[in-house]
Amino acid sequence: MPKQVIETFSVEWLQILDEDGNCDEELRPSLDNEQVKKLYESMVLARTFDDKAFKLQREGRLGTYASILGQEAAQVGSAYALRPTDWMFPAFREPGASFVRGLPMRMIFQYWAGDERGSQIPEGLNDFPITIPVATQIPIAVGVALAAKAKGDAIAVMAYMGDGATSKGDFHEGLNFAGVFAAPVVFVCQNNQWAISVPLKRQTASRTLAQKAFAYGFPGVQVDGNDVFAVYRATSEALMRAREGGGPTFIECLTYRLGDHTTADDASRYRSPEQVEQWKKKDPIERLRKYLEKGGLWNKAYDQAVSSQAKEKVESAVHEEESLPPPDPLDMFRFTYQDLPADLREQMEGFVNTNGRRDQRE
Amino acid sequence: MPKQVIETFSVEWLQILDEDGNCDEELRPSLDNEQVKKLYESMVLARTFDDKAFKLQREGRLGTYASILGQEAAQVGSAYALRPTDWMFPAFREPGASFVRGLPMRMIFQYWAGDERGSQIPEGLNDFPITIPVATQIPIAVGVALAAKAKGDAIAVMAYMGDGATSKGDFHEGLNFAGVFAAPVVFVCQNNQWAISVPLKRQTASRTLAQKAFAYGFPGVQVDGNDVFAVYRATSEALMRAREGGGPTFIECLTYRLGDHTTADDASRYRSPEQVEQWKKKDPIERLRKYLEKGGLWNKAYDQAVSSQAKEKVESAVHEEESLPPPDPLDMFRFTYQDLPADLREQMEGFVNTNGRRDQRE
Amino acid sequence: MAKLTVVEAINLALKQEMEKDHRVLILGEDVGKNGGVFRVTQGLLDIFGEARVMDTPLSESAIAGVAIGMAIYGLRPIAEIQFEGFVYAAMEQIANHAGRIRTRSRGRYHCPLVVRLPYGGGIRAPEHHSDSNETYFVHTPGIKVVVPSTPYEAKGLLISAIRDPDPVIFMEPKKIYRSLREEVPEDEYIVPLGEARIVQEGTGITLITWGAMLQPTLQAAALMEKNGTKAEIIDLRTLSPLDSETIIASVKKTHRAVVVHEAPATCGVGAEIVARINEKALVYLEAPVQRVTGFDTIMPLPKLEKYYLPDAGRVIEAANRTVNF
Amino acid sequence: MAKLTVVEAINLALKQEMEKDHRVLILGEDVGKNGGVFRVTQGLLDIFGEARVMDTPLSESAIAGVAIGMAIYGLRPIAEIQFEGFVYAAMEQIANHAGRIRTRSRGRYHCPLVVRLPYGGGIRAPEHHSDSNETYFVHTPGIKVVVPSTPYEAKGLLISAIRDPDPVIFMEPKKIYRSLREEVPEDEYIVPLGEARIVQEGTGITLITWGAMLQPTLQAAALMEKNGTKAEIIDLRTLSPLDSETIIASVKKTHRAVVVHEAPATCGVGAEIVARINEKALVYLEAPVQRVTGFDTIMPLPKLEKYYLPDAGRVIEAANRTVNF
Ligand SMILES: Cc1ncc(C[n+]2csc(CCOP(=O)(O)OP(=O)(O)O)c2C)c(N)n1
Ligand SMILES: Cc1ncc(C[n+]2csc(CCOP(=O)(O)OP(=O)(O)O)c2C)c(N)n1
Ligand SMILES: [Mg+2]
Ligand SMILES: [Mg+2]
Repeated sequence: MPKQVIETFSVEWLQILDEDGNCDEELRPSLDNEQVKKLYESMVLARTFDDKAFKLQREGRLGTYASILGQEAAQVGSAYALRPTDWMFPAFREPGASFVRGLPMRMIFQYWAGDERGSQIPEGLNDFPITIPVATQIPIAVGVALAAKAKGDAIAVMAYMGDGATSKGDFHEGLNFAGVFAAPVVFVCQNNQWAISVPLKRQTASRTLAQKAFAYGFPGVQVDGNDVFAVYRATSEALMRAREGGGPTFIECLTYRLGDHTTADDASRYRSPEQVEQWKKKDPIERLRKYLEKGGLWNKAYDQAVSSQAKEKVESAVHEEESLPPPDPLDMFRFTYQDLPADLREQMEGFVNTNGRRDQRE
Repeated sequence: MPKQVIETFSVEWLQILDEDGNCDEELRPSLDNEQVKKLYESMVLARTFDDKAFKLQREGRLGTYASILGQEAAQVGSAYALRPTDWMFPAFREPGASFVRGLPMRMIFQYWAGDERGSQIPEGLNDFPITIPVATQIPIAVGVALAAKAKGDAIAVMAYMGDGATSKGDFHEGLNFAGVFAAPVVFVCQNNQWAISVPLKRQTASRTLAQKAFAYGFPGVQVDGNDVFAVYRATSEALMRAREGGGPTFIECLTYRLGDHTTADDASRYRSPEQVEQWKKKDPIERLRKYLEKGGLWNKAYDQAVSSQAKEKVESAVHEEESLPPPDPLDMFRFTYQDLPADLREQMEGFVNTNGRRDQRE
Repeated sequence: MAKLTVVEAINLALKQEMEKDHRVLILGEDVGKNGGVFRVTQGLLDIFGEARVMDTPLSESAIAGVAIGMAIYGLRPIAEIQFEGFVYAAMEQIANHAGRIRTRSRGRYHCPLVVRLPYGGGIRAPEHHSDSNETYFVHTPGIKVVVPSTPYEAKGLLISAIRDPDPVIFMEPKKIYRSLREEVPEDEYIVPLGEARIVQEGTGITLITWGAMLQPTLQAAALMEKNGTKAEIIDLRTLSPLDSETIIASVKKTHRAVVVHEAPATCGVGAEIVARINEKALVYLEAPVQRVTGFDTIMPLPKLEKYYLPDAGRVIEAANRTVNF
Repeated sequence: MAKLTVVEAINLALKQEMEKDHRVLILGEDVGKNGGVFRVTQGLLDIFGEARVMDTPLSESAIAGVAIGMAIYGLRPIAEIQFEGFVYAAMEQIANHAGRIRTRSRGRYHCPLVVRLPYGGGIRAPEHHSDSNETYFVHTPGIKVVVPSTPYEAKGLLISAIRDPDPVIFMEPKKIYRSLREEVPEDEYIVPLGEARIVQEGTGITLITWGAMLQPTLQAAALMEKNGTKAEIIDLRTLSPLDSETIIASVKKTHRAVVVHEAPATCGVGAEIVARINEKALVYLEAPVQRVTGFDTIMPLPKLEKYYLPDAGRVIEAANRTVNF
C-alpha cells in the first residue's frame, strides 16, 4: 500500500444555548428548573465575588487577584457536573468552580490575601489547592485518578487549565500518561484566548486546542465555553465515561478573559477594546438569563433576590476573612514535615528568640 | 451552530519500495543510479559499523553501544536528503545518519569508548553531538532553526528522536514552539516500537505518532521506515519546504529495533522472538538489494566490493581510534568555561599536584 | 542470613514492603518486565502484577507528578528515575509540589512518596549517567534525602523511606550496586532516617561521607591506621535532615575533619557540613576542615572519570593537610 | 546622568546592547507588547521588532532550549523566565545542555546565553514568586550566576553577562526593582564578572551579601557604626565563579564575618562562603562565621514573608554573636 490515508480525526463543536438565549432542546441536558436556576445563581455569585475581589484589591485589602469575568459558565457548568466523591484540581482562575464544589468563599479571599490557610481545603472536600505553576497540576490530577482506579473507587477527577497551559511539558506528559493508563480524568481547558499578554495564535499553531487530544489517543471536543448547558453536557458525559472506565476526555471551553490577567496587569497595553466588546456580547450570564426569562423563570424580583443574596454571601465571606487572627509565623516550620527535624527545630527556636526580643522592642 | 464538525485531519502512510523490492515508480524519488547505489552502500557501511561496534563492546574495547540494526534506511534515507549547510541533531542511535553527513567514523567509536573528543564535531560539519537525555535536543534544534531563519540563512534543521522521545515534555514544547514560529525544521522520529523494554502501546495511546503533529498545526506523515525511498522522499520534500519558509514537518519512520536496546540490555527478557523474526523479513538493506538486482545494478562482485570496502573503512576507523593518545585529564578543566576562573584554576592546580605525586608513586 | 548486594537488598525491601502494605506500588521506565535497567525491581512484576509495578512512558516529570497524586490519594508510590541525569525534568514537580503540599495546604494533604534515584560515577557509564546531584534536593525544603552505603543500610533505610510520611529522595550509589556483599537479615528491620552512623570510632580525625564514597574512605582509614592515626568514620545516611549532632560530637573529640563526596565542591553538601562545624565546633578545630570532592566541572566520560572521583589517595592527602596544618 | 531604578537600568542595558550588536535578541513570556510583567523590556518591541523581541508560548523548558540553540548558532539570546519559581522546568536544559556543551564538544560549540531570572521575596507576590534559588545554578558547573545589587551594578553587570561567551543566569532582585534610584551613566560601561565589590571598607567585621540583601545589610552596618563597629561590606555580584580572594582578604583583616542571603540556609551559597573562609582563613577567625538566611522551610505567602526574610535586626544579632563569642 503505497500512499494512503490510515487515520482520520475530526473536531466537534458543541453549542446548546446561543447568544440570544435560544436553546437547542434536543441537546439540552436534562436539568430541572431548580437546577437551571442553581446554575444561574452560581454564575451570579461567581461574578459578585469577582467584582468584590477586584475592589478589595484596589483598596489594598487583597493581594494580586485573577479575575474570572466572562468565564463563569465554563467554571460553573463543569463543576456542577462533579459529584462530591470526585476530585477537582483548579488552576488559579477557578473560584467559580470552587464555590460550586463547596469551598468556603472566605478561603479564596484568604489565599489571595497571602495566607496559606486559604489552601487548607476542608476535610471531606476533595479539591486540590490552587496551583500557580502553570500545568503542573495536570500530572498530579492524573496520579489521583490512577490511584482511585487502582483502589477501585468509581470516581473521576477534573483538572482545569488555561490555554497557555497547553504549551507546557507537563500538559503533554500528563495527558499522554492519562491516555496510556486510561485514567478516569476529564481535562477542562478554559481557552480564554490569552495567557497574560500572549494571544492564542502565539501560544500554538493548532487551530483548536481540542485537537491536541488526538496526540494522546482520546477524545477532544470544543464547546462554547460561554454556554453553561454545553459545558455541563460535555463535562458530565465525560465524567460519566471516566467513572465507568472509559478513560480521559479533553474539553476545550472556548471563552474569553474580559478583564485584565490579574490586578497586577493592564490589558489595554496589548489588546484592542473592540475584541473585548465583541465578547461582552456573548456574556454567559446574560444568555442564561434570557433563556430563563423566555421560560418564565426570571423576573425582576427574582433577579433582585439572587443578586442581594450573592452580595450578602460575599460580604459575609469578606467579613469572615478579615476578622481572622493573623496566621502564626511558627506555621512556617510546623508544616514542612510531619515531625520537625532537629536542625529545623533549632532554626525555629532561633526564630522564636529573635522574634520574641523584637516583639518586646516594638 | 449547535453540534458540528469544525476540523478534520488525516494521517497518510507512504511506502514506495515494498518488502520484495518492488517499487512504485510514480512515487520513486528522482535519484540516478549512482545515488541509489550510494544509498545502498551507506546502509551496508552502517550495518558493518554496527556489527563491529557490537563486537568491540563484547571484547571490552568499547563501552555501552546502541545498535542500529534494522534502522539503516530511516537514518541513511533521511540524512541523504540534507545539504551540507543544513544542520543535523542526532539522538543517540543515528551513526548511520552521521556517516552520511561526513562525521569521521572514528569519532563515534571514541564517543562510545568514553572520550569526549568523540563529540568534538569537526569545523564545517553542522552536526550536534549525540544527545543522551531523551528529547532534549529538540528545543535546541528548533533554536538553531529559528536563529538561521532570523539571519536569513536558507537552511533547514533535521532533528532525530525515538518513539520514546514523543512522551517527553521537551518533545511537546519543542514542536509547539516550532509550529508557532514556523521554524525551518524537520522532525524525524524513528519509531522502532521500543523504548528499552517499553513497547509503543505503553508509550502512548495514539495509534500513530504522526498524528501528534496535528497538535502543533503542521503536517505529520507516517512512512515505511525500512523503505529508503519513502524516507528520502518524505524528508527531502519536508526539508525543501522548510528551507523555503513553509515551516516544520513531523515524519514518523515506522521501523523496528532488531537488536537489544544497547549492549547493556537483553531484549529477550521482555519481547518475543517471533516479533523480531517478522521484522527481519522487512530488512531495509535486503529490500533495496532486490530492487537493485531487478534493475541489473547488483551482482555478487558488486556485493563483495561494497562489503569489503565497508569493512576496510570500519577497520581503519577502529585502528585510528585505538591509536589515539588518551585524553588529557586537564581537558576536564579547560573546557568548562572559555576562561578558567580563579577558583577552578586552583582546583586544577591541586589536581596537577596530587596527580603528579601519584604518577611518581606509580 | 544471606549475603546480598545493594541491588538485592533493595529488591528485598521493595518486595517485603509491597507484601506488607498493599498501598505500596512502583512506577518508572522499564521497572516491569525488564526488572529495571539495574534489575532492582526484578521479579516484582510477576508477584504483584501490572497494577503495582507500572512501566511508564518516558516521562520523568509525569512520573514524579503522577506519583505525587497517588501519594496524596493515599497510596505509597515508589517512583524510579532511571539515572540521576534525568531527574532535572522532574525538579519542578519535586520542588514545587512534593516538597510543598504539606506546608501549602497546612497539613490537609501530604506526600508519602519515595523517588529512587541511582546516582554517581565509577561504573564507566555513558554521558549524564554518573552525576551526584544530591545538593539540589538537600537544598529544597520539605523533602528528605537518603543515601545508603551498604546492602544492610540499603534495606533498612529504604523501608524507613517508604514508611515516612514525607517525600524522600532515595539515592542509590551505582558504584556499589553489586560490588559489595553483606549479611542482610531476611526479617524486617529499619534504619531510622535522620541518624548518622559511626562506622568506626577513632580519635585522630573525623572522616565524614556517604554512599559509594564510604569505600575509598574506609581504604584511606585503613592506610592511616597503619601510620598511627585512628580515624572516626561517619556515614551520614540521611543528607536531609542532616544529623549535625553526631558530626559535631565527633569533631569535638578529634579536632580534625575531612568530608568526602563525589559532587562538585561548590555548594555541595560538604560545604554545609563545614558550615555547621564552623558554627558549633570552631574552637575545637586544630585545622581547617578539608573537602575531598568532585571538581566544579562536568563529570567526565569514562576515560577520565577516575581523575574526577575522590579516592583513598586524595582522602589521605586531605587528612595529612589537617595534621600538618 | 539620570537617576534610574534597577528596572530602568536593565532596560537601558538591553536597549544599548541590542543597538550595538544585532545578534542580541530577547525571548520570553510577555516580553513583547506587554514589555514584561515588570516592564523590564518595555519599549524594546517598538524599536527592534518581533524578530528580536519574541513573545513565546508558555514553555520554560523550550524557552531555555531554543535560546541554547540560538546561542550555538551564533546569536546572543537573552531569555526571560518570568519568575524564579518557574525555572525548575528549565533546569534540564540549563544543567544538561547550556552548562555542558562547551565541555562535551571540547570547544566546538559554546553557549553565550543570558537567562534573566527575577527572584526573591519582599514584594507581597503570589505563591512561587518569592524564592531565591541561586544555589541550584551555583552548584551547576559550566554556568555563571550574577546578581546585581543596585541600578548601576545592574547595567554594568548585564552588559558583561551579554558579552560573556558562556551561559549566565542573571538573577534580578525583585525587591529592589523600583525601590532604589541611582545615577546610571548613559554611556557604556561594564562591571566585570567574577569580581566582588567592597561597598564599604571597615575593620570590625565583614558582612558578605548580594542582591536585595545588600539593603538590610547596609542598614545593619549603619546601626553598628553608631555603636562603634565599622563593618566591611562585600557585595559579591557574581556567585559563580565566586571571588574568594576578596572575601578571604577581608576576613583576614576583620577576623569576623556574617553572610546574609534570602535562600534557605542548608547548602545555600552562605555555606560555600563559610567553607572557603574555613579553608583559607581559619586561623584568622575570632568567632564562627554567622549565616543570616531564609529558613529551611517553604518561603511563605505574603502575610508571613517578613518573618522569613533576613532584616537588619537579624544581621546585627548575628554580628553581635561574633563579637560576644
Ligand atoms: C510555569 C509558569 N510559567 C509562568 C507563569 C506566570 N503566569 C501566570 S499565569 C500565566 C498565563 C497563563 O495563561 P493560561 O494558561 O491561558 O491561563 P489564564 O491566565 O488565561 O487563566 C503566566 C505566564 C506561571 N504561573 N507558571
Ligand atoms: C530523559 C531520559 N530518560 C531516560 C533515559 C534512559 N533511556 C535511554 S534510551 C531510553 C529509551 C529511548 O527510547 P526511544 O526514544 O524510543 O529511542 P530508541 O532507544 O528506541 O532509539 C531510555 C529510557 C534517557 N536517556 N533520557
Ligand atoms: Mg488563558
Ligand atoms: Mg524506540
